[in-house]
Amino acid sequence: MSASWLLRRLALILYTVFIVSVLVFGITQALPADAAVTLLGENATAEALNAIRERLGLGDPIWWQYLRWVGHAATGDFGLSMRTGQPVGPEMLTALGRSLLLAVAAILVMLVIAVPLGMVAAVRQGKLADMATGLISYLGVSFPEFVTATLLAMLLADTLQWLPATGYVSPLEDFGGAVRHLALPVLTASLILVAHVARMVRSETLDVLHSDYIRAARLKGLPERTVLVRHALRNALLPVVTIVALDVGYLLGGIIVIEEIFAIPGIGRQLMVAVTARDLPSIQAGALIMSATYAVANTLADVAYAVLDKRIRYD
Amino acid sequence: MTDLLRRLMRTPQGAIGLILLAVLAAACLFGPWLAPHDPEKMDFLGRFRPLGAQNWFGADQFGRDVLSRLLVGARSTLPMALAATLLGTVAGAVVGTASAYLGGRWDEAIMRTIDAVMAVPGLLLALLLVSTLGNGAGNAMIAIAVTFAPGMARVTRAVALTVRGQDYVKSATVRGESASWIIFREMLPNVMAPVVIEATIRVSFAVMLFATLSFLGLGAQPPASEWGLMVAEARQYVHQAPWILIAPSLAIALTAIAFNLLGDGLRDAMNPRDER
Amino acid sequence: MSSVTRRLFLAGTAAGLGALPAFSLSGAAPAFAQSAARRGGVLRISVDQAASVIHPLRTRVNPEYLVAELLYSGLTRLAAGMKVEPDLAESWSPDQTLTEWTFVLRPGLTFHDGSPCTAADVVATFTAILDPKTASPGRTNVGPIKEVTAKDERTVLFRLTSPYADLPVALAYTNARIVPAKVIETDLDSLSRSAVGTGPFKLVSFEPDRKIVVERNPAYYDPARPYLDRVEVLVYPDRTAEASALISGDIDLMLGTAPGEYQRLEKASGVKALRLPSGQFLNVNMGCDQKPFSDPRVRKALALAIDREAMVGFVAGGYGTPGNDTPISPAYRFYREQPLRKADLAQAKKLLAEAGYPNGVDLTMIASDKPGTRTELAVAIREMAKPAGFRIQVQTMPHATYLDQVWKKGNFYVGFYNMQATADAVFSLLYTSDAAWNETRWNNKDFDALVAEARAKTDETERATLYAKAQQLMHDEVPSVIPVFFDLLAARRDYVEGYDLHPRGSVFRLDFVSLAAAAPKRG
Amino acid sequence: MTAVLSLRDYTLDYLTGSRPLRVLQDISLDIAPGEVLGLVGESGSGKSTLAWAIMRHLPKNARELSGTIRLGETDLRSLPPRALTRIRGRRIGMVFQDPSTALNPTLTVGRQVTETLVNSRGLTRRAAWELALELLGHVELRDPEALMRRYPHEISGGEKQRILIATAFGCRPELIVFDEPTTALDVITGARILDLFARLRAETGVAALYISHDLALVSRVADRVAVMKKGRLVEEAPAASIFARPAHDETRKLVAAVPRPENRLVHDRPGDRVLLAAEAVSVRYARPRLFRPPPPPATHAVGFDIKAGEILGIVGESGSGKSSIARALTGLAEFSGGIRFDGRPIASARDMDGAYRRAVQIVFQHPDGSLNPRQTVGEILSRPLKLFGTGATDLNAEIGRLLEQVRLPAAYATRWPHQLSGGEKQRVAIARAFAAKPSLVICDEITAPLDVSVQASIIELLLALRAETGAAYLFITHDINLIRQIAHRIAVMRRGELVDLLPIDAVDADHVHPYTRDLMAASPTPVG
Repeated sequence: MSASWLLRRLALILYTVFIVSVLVFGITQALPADAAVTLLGENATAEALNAIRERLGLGDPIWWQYLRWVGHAATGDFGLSMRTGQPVGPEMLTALGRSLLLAVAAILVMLVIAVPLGMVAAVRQGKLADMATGLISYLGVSFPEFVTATLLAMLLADTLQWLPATGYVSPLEDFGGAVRHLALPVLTASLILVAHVARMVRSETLDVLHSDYIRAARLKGLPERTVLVRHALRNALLPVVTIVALDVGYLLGGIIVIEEIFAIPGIGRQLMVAVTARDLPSIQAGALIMSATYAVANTLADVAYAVLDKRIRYD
Repeated sequence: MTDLLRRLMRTPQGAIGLILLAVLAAACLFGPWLAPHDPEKMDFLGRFRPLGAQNWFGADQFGRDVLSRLLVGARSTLPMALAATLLGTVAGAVVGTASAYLGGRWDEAIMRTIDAVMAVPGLLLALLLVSTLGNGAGNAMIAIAVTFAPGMARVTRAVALTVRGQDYVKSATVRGESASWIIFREMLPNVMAPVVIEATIRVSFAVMLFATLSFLGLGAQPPASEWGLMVAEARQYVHQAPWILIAPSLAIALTAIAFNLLGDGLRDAMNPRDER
Repeated sequence: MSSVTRRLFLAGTAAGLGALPAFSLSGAAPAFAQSAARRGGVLRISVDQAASVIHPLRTRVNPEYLVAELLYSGLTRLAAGMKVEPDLAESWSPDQTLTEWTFVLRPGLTFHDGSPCTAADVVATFTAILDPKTASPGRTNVGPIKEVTAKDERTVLFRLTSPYADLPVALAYTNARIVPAKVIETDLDSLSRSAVGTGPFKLVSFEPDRKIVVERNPAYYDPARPYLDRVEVLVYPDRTAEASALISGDIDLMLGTAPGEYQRLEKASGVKALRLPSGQFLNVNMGCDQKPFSDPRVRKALALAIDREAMVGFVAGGYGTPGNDTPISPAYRFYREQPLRKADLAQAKKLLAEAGYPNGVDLTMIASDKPGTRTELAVAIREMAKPAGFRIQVQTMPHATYLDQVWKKGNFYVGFYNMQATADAVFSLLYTSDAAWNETRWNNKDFDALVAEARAKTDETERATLYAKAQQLMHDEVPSVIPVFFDLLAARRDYVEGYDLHPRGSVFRLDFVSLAAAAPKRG
Repeated sequence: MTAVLSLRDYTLDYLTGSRPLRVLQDISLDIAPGEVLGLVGESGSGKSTLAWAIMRHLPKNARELSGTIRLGETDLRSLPPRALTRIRGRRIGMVFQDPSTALNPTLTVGRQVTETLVNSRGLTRRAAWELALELLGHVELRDPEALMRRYPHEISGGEKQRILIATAFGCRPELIVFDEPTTALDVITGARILDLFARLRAETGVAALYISHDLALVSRVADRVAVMKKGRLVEEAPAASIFARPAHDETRKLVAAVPRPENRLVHDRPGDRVLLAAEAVSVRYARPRLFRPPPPPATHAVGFDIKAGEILGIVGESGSGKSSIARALTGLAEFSGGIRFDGRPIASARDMDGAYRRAVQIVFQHPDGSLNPRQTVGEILSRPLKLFGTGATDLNAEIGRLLEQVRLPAAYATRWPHQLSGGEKQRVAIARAFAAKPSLVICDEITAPLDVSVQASIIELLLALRAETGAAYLFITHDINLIRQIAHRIAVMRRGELVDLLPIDAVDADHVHPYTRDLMAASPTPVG
């Protein structure tokens, strides 16, 4: 991994953010809602609307508005929310923090479940454990988050009353409460990932198990345990980094629904609220921050992979 | 084709997937005739009627028959998901193949841009697009297609790059064949198989995404019995009548499972040596 | 257990206006001032949507009204049964023509920042509300005010454009909250982020989508109140989860709930379910200036297609009252009883044919997604009106898009309104030609005249007759179909005392609420 | 003295789809201590399966019907998996075809070597490390200490194979199975590995089963040679006599197919007219990019000419740039420098007009890849006919004629590529090239993936076509013996540069480039 490779990756992140900014800005411009009307609400008069349009510079050419927005965004100023009047940037970053908490927890839970599951399935290919994992995978990837979320909430929160159904408690305020409140969303978020990652881990492990060097290791007379632990599992684990990185995008999408259902004021829910309220600055900032997060996560995964896997040379 | 079908039926995933799909297809084609009741007929006295002889899957908050709604709703769910996938796949396949064919800087520029677009989570992109286009099943379909296109372009390009490296494509280039002949006659037919498999699996994502959009109120419009919408509407009655929530949820999951199974079955059937 | 206390306010409102010529503080011992109320404690109250706007002049929805009510005061406020009671003003009196009203402020009022609240602040506030640039929803709802002036430190004079008997009630409007003049002069928008009021509580933190915290204002004009140390307003966008949270004791009180949850709350232990008939309604607005609804027969045909008793079941889960196509529910003082319109499909078909649509008519009805009952009403109407020849397509949209594109502009859509304090308030809000939100463009001169006349009268019987005529006119002409009134549904923990639902739907009076000894101790 | 390895009447089926497929039939063979048995056969003859059967590593669908496999006194077939693990490595070792896939990419070389030694010789880690250093030094690897700390991707294929061989010998087994250990390596590297094998074998006296498709090679390394065909052992003879007196038809066929340089197949001389001249052609694949140093060129300033009707051979190791020449000449790769064709200058792919494309045809290495699997043979052949408008009125007749020209039945026009064998596919590819009536056909390693007998028939076909059409060939290959049979001149490439361009009768002369000499020396000529 060379400095020039890192530079290139950074350039790619910048390019990604640029494309996303154009995309998001374009879409928000096309949204069927007048920013001024959204801001002032139903009681706006024509003169009030004009005043606000002038203040927001809505009459300027589109490209100029874009440049102004990007320029401000680069300094962390995403403008004021049309809904609440609060600065969007800090609001979205606070929300992102909550989402990341949820996402990281979900990924950790997922790894703890999915990796052993996938590996056992691969080692015991065709056996009962494999079939059970397969079934779990199919079920997992086939339930959209909103179904899993509602069913889980119905069962664990409403019927059994084990966990609170919604809400967010900061772990800094009340750790136990935070864990209890995060349990359902994390479970929901990790479920679809578990299914996906377990499948991938199984397939990767099978790839490794069928590889020539594993055959060679066996034919060298190494004990099966050594073959599995030292040679197979280690190598099968490496691609999990990439799989997880790819799933971050998936997770971020899912988080929108999960946060909406479990009322976690994370970035997904903020975006959802912003979209329904046509709060353009919030939509723009949220979408941009979310996408940049994904791009950064992907790059980090690549870096981690490069550090872990000696084969890969990035130059 | 029949050979493929036979091989498909021999894989357990393929067989189960096909059977499930046959049921779904029947619901799509004959749903309104199979439905025991008018799916929109309200019955004041039958509100929240539990599962039983009168309503096999119970009745909802308007006393409408849940089973009938599911059967008729298949039409507003499945074809939309299929169409969205098809649209996205075709668009993605053309872009991906072209990018692989063009190669060099063009390929680099196209793929980096596609990577960038894919940094926007699919659901978010669909959400923004539907918000812009306006709520509705048709717009949701377009949004899903747009959301799918970059991913499909990426998959297609990967396949197309391998195909492009094949000697028969080189041979055509050396012969001096035109770009369109090479893309459409030499490359695309060979790119299709893996793309079809990928697309099949993506139908299940489309079903889920479409349902999710409807669930969020952006997809199908009431009183359509689109399954995602049914789940959304049922959520507030979960304590009175859990079945009106569970039935469409399972229908969505079953459809997604069917396409996942079919995709895996196809993969196995097309690559018989791959033990996975 | 629900508490249906309909009779209470059918009788109730008379007192407020009955005492008309003058009203003084000495005569008003607050009904809820329990001597036994315990002081202290933290109340957690849940709301079903974000209180995004805390700017008191711009609040629009119930959670926002709640927060504004906690932080700010008006000149008057609504007590139970729509009675008006003093808030910052300790007394008021009109002149003989009902066009000039004098309000006297309590002595020694201060804002949260310690500065005094004087007549100048009142004048500045009402000037701001009436200024279109402020874009306050209160502009058209605080009465026909021409001019507000300060006579001295504590005396404010309201001059009206026309006689208006209901001014003290109108001044209790949700947006008529007094804010400091100096804030208005410098940066009125700053109230979107901070709060400087005279209300019983002071703002501690504001996270619109999650949690708003307020604490007792020690300088509140009534040293006894508020009883609570702190109030936490928590946002629960999911009704089911909200009810679960109340049942599990995570929250103490909820602003409102849905019928489905209400049944569950009724059965839950430690929970008291609250229910109150109200004038909150859903209406189907029809653009009376455009085809096909310009023909009253079409409107009437639609009205005749609807089974209102069933609609109460479908839309309100049974917790409501059938509507008779006027916004005046039995909860209003000038409600006039008349036979409920029965569904008559044959007659509906006939009217439609007479209007020139023998083969039916194709329509698109728009329903915003908030609250969900709008869509349910639309779907139910679609089905009910189908046999009469109405082929209705339902289109839902996000509330913001609806407000932008459909509200006040559309020809066929579902509206949703809280009960107003008076018949005049709701008529002049929605149905007179000069109504603030003249959604139907009905523009009926006879109706306008009836409402205007009633406004200038003080005689109860005369007003009752005029309002009865107005209701009859609406019932006959059907500018909008109003098939159902909702009961307000909510719930509280047993230990929450001094809280009852207010029919207005946007009045909460948490300064009278206290926690019993059984309440859990919270930091 | 008992045999190290002894098979008796060993029969094995693969269960495939409908009915079992017989893969090995009544195999009986013995390997004496210290003996090397060479096992040859074409692909699909079952020689690799036999190796797997001996190693007791058969796929799940294998069914052993009868017979015994004994290693010394041990009956391998009756051993449970745990006991087999103890046999493998300790008493029987194996060296694989492709050294790059036989090593775990994420573990250091040293770790993998010592791990094996610890396991099979019961040494301590430290002792195993010392032994590994010694073994690696013994197989002429420089700086074993550093090598041991590297990862497999950091060392060359030849080094890997040396390490694997050193390890296999270092375990001191009774028998080592070699499965085509030089096939994946370059000619010269392969030759050195063979030398190493011979030395180690002489030193240790271990018995070996040496599997290869190359009869010439096997006859040099083995004491005895066994020939397999369709799952049967058809002949077993001492290596010295098998070339001289092949008994079985299959053996005779194999012997006949082995190219011998002295057996020239082309006797004419080309004309003097220069058909194509390459002038300082350089090919550079990756373009310079942001933040990235430019890669070295694949070929560097290569110049040569081809005369009308000439067969020019280009030889060199993989990566020497020979295929890049073909890609440049066909416009598949961008190049600098110039090409003159029939006196006309061609500076880039854009200058290659219809006439040039018609005149210069290429046949690729892999017959599987060169035919579009979604087109029938007829469709494949019709394209050049349509494109180059040879004036044929009846397309179908012309396709039939082309097929017959490459000795295929005309009915093949309706077949799909997957219905043809490798040799048949290559014939179709050749027919496609000749459909354009070219004056130069570039043959890029076209015989490499084919069995020797098929290879011979393809060469025969090419020469016949040349006789018919007078086309010149640019014949790219790494098979020195083959090219010496047919080429008029030979160009030797190394690391992108042309080091020698010699008339065929000058390749053994003294003044050739040292690399050319190495290359010639590394090509095994059959004994006897």
